[in-house]
Amino acid sequence: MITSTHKEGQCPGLRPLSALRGVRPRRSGWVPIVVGGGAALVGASGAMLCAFLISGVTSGPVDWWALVTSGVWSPQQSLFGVLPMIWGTAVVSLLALAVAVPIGWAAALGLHELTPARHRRTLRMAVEMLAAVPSIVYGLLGVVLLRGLMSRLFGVTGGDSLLAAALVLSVMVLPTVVSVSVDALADVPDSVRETGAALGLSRVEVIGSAVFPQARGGMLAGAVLGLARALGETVAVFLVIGRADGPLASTVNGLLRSILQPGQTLTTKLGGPEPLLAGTSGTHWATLCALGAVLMCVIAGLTLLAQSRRLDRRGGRTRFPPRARRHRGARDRLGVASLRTALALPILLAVGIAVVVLERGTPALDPGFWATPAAGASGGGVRDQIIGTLLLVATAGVMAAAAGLTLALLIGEYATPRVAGWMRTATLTLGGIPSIVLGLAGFWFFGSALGWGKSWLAGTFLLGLVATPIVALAVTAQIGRLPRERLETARALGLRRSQVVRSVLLPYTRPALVTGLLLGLARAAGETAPLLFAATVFSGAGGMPAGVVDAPVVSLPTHVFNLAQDAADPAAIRAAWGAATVLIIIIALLLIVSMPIRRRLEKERV
Amino acid sequence: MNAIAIRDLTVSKRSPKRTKDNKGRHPLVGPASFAVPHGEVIGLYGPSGVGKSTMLRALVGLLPDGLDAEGVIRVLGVDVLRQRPSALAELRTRAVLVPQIAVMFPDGIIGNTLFGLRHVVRAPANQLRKRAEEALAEVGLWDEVRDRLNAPAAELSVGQRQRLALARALALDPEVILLDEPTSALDEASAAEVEETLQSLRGHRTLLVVSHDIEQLKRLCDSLVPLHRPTSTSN
Amino acid sequence: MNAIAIRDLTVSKRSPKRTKDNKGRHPLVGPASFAVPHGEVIGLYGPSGVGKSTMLRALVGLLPDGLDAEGVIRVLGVDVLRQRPSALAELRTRAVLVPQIAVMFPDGIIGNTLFGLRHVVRAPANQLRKRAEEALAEVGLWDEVRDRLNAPAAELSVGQRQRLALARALALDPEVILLDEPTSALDEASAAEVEETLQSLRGHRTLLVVSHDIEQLKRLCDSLVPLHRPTSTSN
Amino acid sequence: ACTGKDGKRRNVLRVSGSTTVNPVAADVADVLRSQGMEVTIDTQGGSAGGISQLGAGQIDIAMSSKPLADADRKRFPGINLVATEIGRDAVGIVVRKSVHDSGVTSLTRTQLARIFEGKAASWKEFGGPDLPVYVYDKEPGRGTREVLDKYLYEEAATPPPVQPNGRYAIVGGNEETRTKLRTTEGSVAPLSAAFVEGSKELALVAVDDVPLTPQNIVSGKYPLARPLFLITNGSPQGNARTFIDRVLSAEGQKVVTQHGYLNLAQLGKR
Ligand SMILES: Nc1ncnc2c1ncn2[C@@H]1O[C@H](COP(=O)(O)OP(=O)(O)OP(=O)(O)O)[C@@H](O)[C@H]1O
Ligand SMILES: Nc1ncnc2c1ncn2[C@@H]1O[C@H](COP(=O)(O)OP(=O)(O)OP(=O)(O)O)[C@@H](O)[C@H]1O
Ligand SMILES: [Mg+2]
Ligand SMILES: [Mg+2]
Repeated sequence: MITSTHKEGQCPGLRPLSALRGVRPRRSGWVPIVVGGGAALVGASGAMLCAFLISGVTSGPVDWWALVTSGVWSPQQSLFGVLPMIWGTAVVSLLALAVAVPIGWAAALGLHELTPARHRRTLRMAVEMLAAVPSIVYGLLGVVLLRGLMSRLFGVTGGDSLLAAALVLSVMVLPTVVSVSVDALADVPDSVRETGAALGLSRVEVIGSAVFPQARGGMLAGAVLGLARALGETVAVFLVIGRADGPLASTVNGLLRSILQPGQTLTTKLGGPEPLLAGTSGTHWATLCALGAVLMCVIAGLTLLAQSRRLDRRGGRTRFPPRARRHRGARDRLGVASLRTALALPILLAVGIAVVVLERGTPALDPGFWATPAAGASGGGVRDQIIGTLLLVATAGVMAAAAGLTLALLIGEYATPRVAGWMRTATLTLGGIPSIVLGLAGFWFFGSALGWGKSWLAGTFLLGLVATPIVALAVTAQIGRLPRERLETARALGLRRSQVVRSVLLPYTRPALVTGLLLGLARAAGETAPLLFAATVFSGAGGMPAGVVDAPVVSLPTHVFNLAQDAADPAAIRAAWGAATVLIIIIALLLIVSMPIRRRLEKERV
Repeated sequence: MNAIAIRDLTVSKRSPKRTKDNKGRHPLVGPASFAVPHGEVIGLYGPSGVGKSTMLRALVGLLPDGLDAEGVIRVLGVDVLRQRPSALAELRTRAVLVPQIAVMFPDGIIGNTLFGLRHVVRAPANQLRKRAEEALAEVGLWDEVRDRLNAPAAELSVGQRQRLALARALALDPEVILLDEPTSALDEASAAEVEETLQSLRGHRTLLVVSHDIEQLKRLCDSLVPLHRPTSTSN
Repeated sequence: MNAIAIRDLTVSKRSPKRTKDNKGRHPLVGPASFAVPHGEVIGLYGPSGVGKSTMLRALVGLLPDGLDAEGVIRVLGVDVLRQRPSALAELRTRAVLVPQIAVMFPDGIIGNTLFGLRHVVRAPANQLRKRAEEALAEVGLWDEVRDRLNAPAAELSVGQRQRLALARALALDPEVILLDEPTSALDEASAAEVEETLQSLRGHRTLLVVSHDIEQLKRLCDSLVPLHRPTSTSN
Repeated sequence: ACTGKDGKRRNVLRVSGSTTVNPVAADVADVLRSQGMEVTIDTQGGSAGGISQLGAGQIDIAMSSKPLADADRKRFPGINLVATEIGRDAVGIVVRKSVHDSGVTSLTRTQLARIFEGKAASWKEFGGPDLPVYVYDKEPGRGTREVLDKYLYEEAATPPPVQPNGRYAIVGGNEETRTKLRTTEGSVAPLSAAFVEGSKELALVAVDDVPLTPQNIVSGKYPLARPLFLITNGSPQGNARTFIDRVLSAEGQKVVTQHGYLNLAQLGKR
């Protein structure tokens, strides 16, 4: 009605474009170059790890058959059987997932589907705070709080048990599951919810039948990332699992009972003292490297299983179609209530942990503690440690963002489906490798092969390697959810592949990139093992390194680790909690600062 | 009694900046008042972007985040703007909206047709399936899909999806059906078939049809309601 | 010379089970042969689900995974079925498809209108923007969106989105435009405006229009091409 | 001390190893740093790790809480390991106060062997309450563990593998050990004596009727004492010399006692 007059008045029709047409702009040619560079970096890291393990395994005779069939591990008697460790690994990580995945999924659903948009971000941040707590603190909390509970509830003497380790791990895995799942849910278009609800489905029915099937792929990715996290964790498991070797029980009953007894996982075996006692050649060392190889195989196997089409069907038929039930209203209210409860759980945990940590970490409340350098064994503050940690985390963040993104683009866009499948498995395996192995490999590579001393750069590299798979997998999962029509429309408008990547794929994956980076860096910031071996010292170095390849730094997580290990006097323990609290506060600040950025990124995703 | 009654309904956008309006709101639709008696077919029309779809969403309490409705909406005796979510879900089994864009769930063609049915209607599986197949036939889709009932519904053409969306709503046999451009993607023959089916509901079901095809509305409806742009917007 | 020439084009579905057909294929579209001379407007019609959209996709090399085209397709002299992906991307800047469903990118209204322009045309930002605004006016959307150019495009009504999708294609000023139901979500007035714009392109741009509105096609087109279901399918 | 291949390496003294020695070294290093010396202290891998790194030439001084074994020397044939004792730490056998008060005040070598091999079921066996024995053993490589093994098995080969019975767990650091002892009924563990002081729940038992007292350690009657060493490659030179001299000086020795260890004077070595 009004438009036509307007058209005549101001816009005299569309002129031919010939006047404007020139060379095509913005080839986005840097995209393939960057992807290539990232691929090279990731490939080099993989090669380093493999070279380390292969050179280790071949440095002495390994009896592979006995390794995977025998139940007795005793280096003194040259008996090397890893069955009990494999059992421990399986029990601990699967139990952890069995607890964390249902709760995490339910919490994610409660968070994204039942919470008004304006509260979502705050609640999500509260859950992600759980990721900010460094492993050593989880371990100490487990020692202090969980063991007593275990011994009272199950009559486990001491409370050290596979079950305790699984519970600690499940809390550590929870934020990963929740965060990645929330991203997946955010990608389900609102029209799906609307259509479901318009057909008379109740809230839980909409969630269960309309939303969940579409988010399932991404939520599974969250679970798989959680699995990698569980498999790779060392320090926290260390402190509550008991770490006693023992022959494998032969009866079902015995196996079940072993869950309530101390045990050992592949990771704790590798992270324990043995690698240092074994030297760097001979049967013992070779067998330990073989253990690393076995662990990688276990992870790869679990990954393949989790990726199998059976679990991750993106379309197709629902196998057990739901049936109409009686009392749909009551069921709906019950379902909503339980989802909300599941959401409350991680948030209460986060609050509880914050209270416990703050209570013990009183030194952290003193500004002087933040601003003065450490003195002697346990005096002074943690100024240099803060600077060192920030340096390491920032540089590792840059590396993980670049490498993770390129890896994700390779998997999600450039590789053929078959290659992509293998690359995804490799990435997950990298993510599940215990950081201790990364530390040893880094120590071997930078220290022995390159002849560097301890160096912050090596630390950056190794921490980056810890965070890279998390970023890569979060982003890959999101690329997989990109609506096909969007790609088609972009292509129909004449965009080149690199331009499609630059303008459709990259913007779409930004939320996952941020989530992956936050989760990855939160984990990297709490990581001790790679730093202890390759990058930090207890004292005598500043926060800012004095050089590049031969300049160690000090860092908060390793500081906490050292203080908590053997400190004789109460001052050291106080300092340890103080430093841990500082670390948690820093990561919390990081999360809070990232909130507005995320808000912007997520608003753009519709 | 009226199946649908609307008084002074306005839908407005919550403005985050609290500028435009005295209440920090920006009106999108209305104010509108009309009623649909039981068993009648009413047509709603107006230019693109005037707020027809938004209005239908408001009627069954499905406004997207950020939009608020004010006024009075009564559908089948239920005061929509003052209901708990579970009561609204209950209402939506009796007053079904067929949205303008037909969304397919990641499921087969038959699975999609059964989608609402199997949640809402308690009956043996084979009866439900029979009903779904009949509904597909009613909208003229049966012949096109009978030999690939388990193929992913996402592969259907746009017009096929539109008919499927209609079929799964009809299968529920609701008292009120809100149709948002039910034949916009259909050729004449298919549209005629759909119209015939809708005609057959006249008298015992209440229909509110949004369409830009005035001729079609004239054929189908007992009376027509025009929708106008809210007066306070800039244009 | 012809802008578009198709000979014996069939699109078939790769069957994973290798049953239906001798080659494990299941024909969906065709065989079809027709040509569109430079500067003409041709209409393509056929019942819902016959394969019109699939055909348009095939023309610019955008068939979804699992579908294969056979025969000969030449668009602007390019042999589409035997081209490297980069050459196809180049072709698609000159022969633009406007898909049946208007997809909005997570960006503002103006950002969406600029989407193709920004990537395909090198010119100062303000010139591009001016052009995008003109294109919005051309499809009759300018007045509705001028005061919220940076609002998310996803909030637009279905008809508004459809016009935006047309505008961003027109802004590229391509030699060939493939239109899939360009006015299916529009009321009469808006549709008339769009038709007028399309009319103005006659003579110097080549148009292939798919529509279920035969009257519209008769108004717009120099000649019409019917599309039939492949003979070998069961129905 | 260390000159790298490029010659540009800074003159940094690198110290690493046992966490038991670490507090002493850290305090001394702090003083030296204020005098302009560059020292880094690190505790990667405990005593064994320190010796490995020294052997690999990655550090200048290894901190160790166990004497050098022949095996160590054999592992690094090209290196002349020289250990300087700086003090001594006593390893206590720590049990719960309740167990101690109800009669378990002393354990013999055979009794300890039974306990740490996981063969003892109940404290009744040792004159205590009818409470299961829960063993926290130190992980291999820890100085504490080696002192105990050496006492139980002397130089004779290796300890037999533990009978798994669900009442045996491995611990790492001293703090971890103390916390676990405090919270586990019927537990027993070897632990640095310094850690037991001031703990209401824990008590030390005598070994072969010799209680853990400074006199008994000095006289050598108490069997479970371990010397604390700083180990260098060849006799200490340059910065390493300065560092070790500082630890051996009067102020340095005061630091040793501050951290709960016996210094050389108390041991009668001065
Ligand atoms: N979530 C939203 N936020 C802001 N504005 C919205 C939102 N949803 C719709 N609008 C605006 O409200 C107006 C009405 O939209 P609606 O989809 O109801 O139009 P319609 O009458 O159905 O149009 P059409 O015939 O094109 O489908 C449009 O201008 C649209 O841009
Ligand atoms: N990816 C696919 N896999 C299998 N079948 C498909 C696929 N895409 C389309 N089809 C089928 O091909 C046929 C033609 O679809 P198309 O979308 O081209 O129809 P259309 O003529 O555009 O119909 P409408 O007018 O309804 O839009 C339909 O039967 C459809 O189900
Ligand atoms: Mg609409
Ligand atoms: Mg179509």
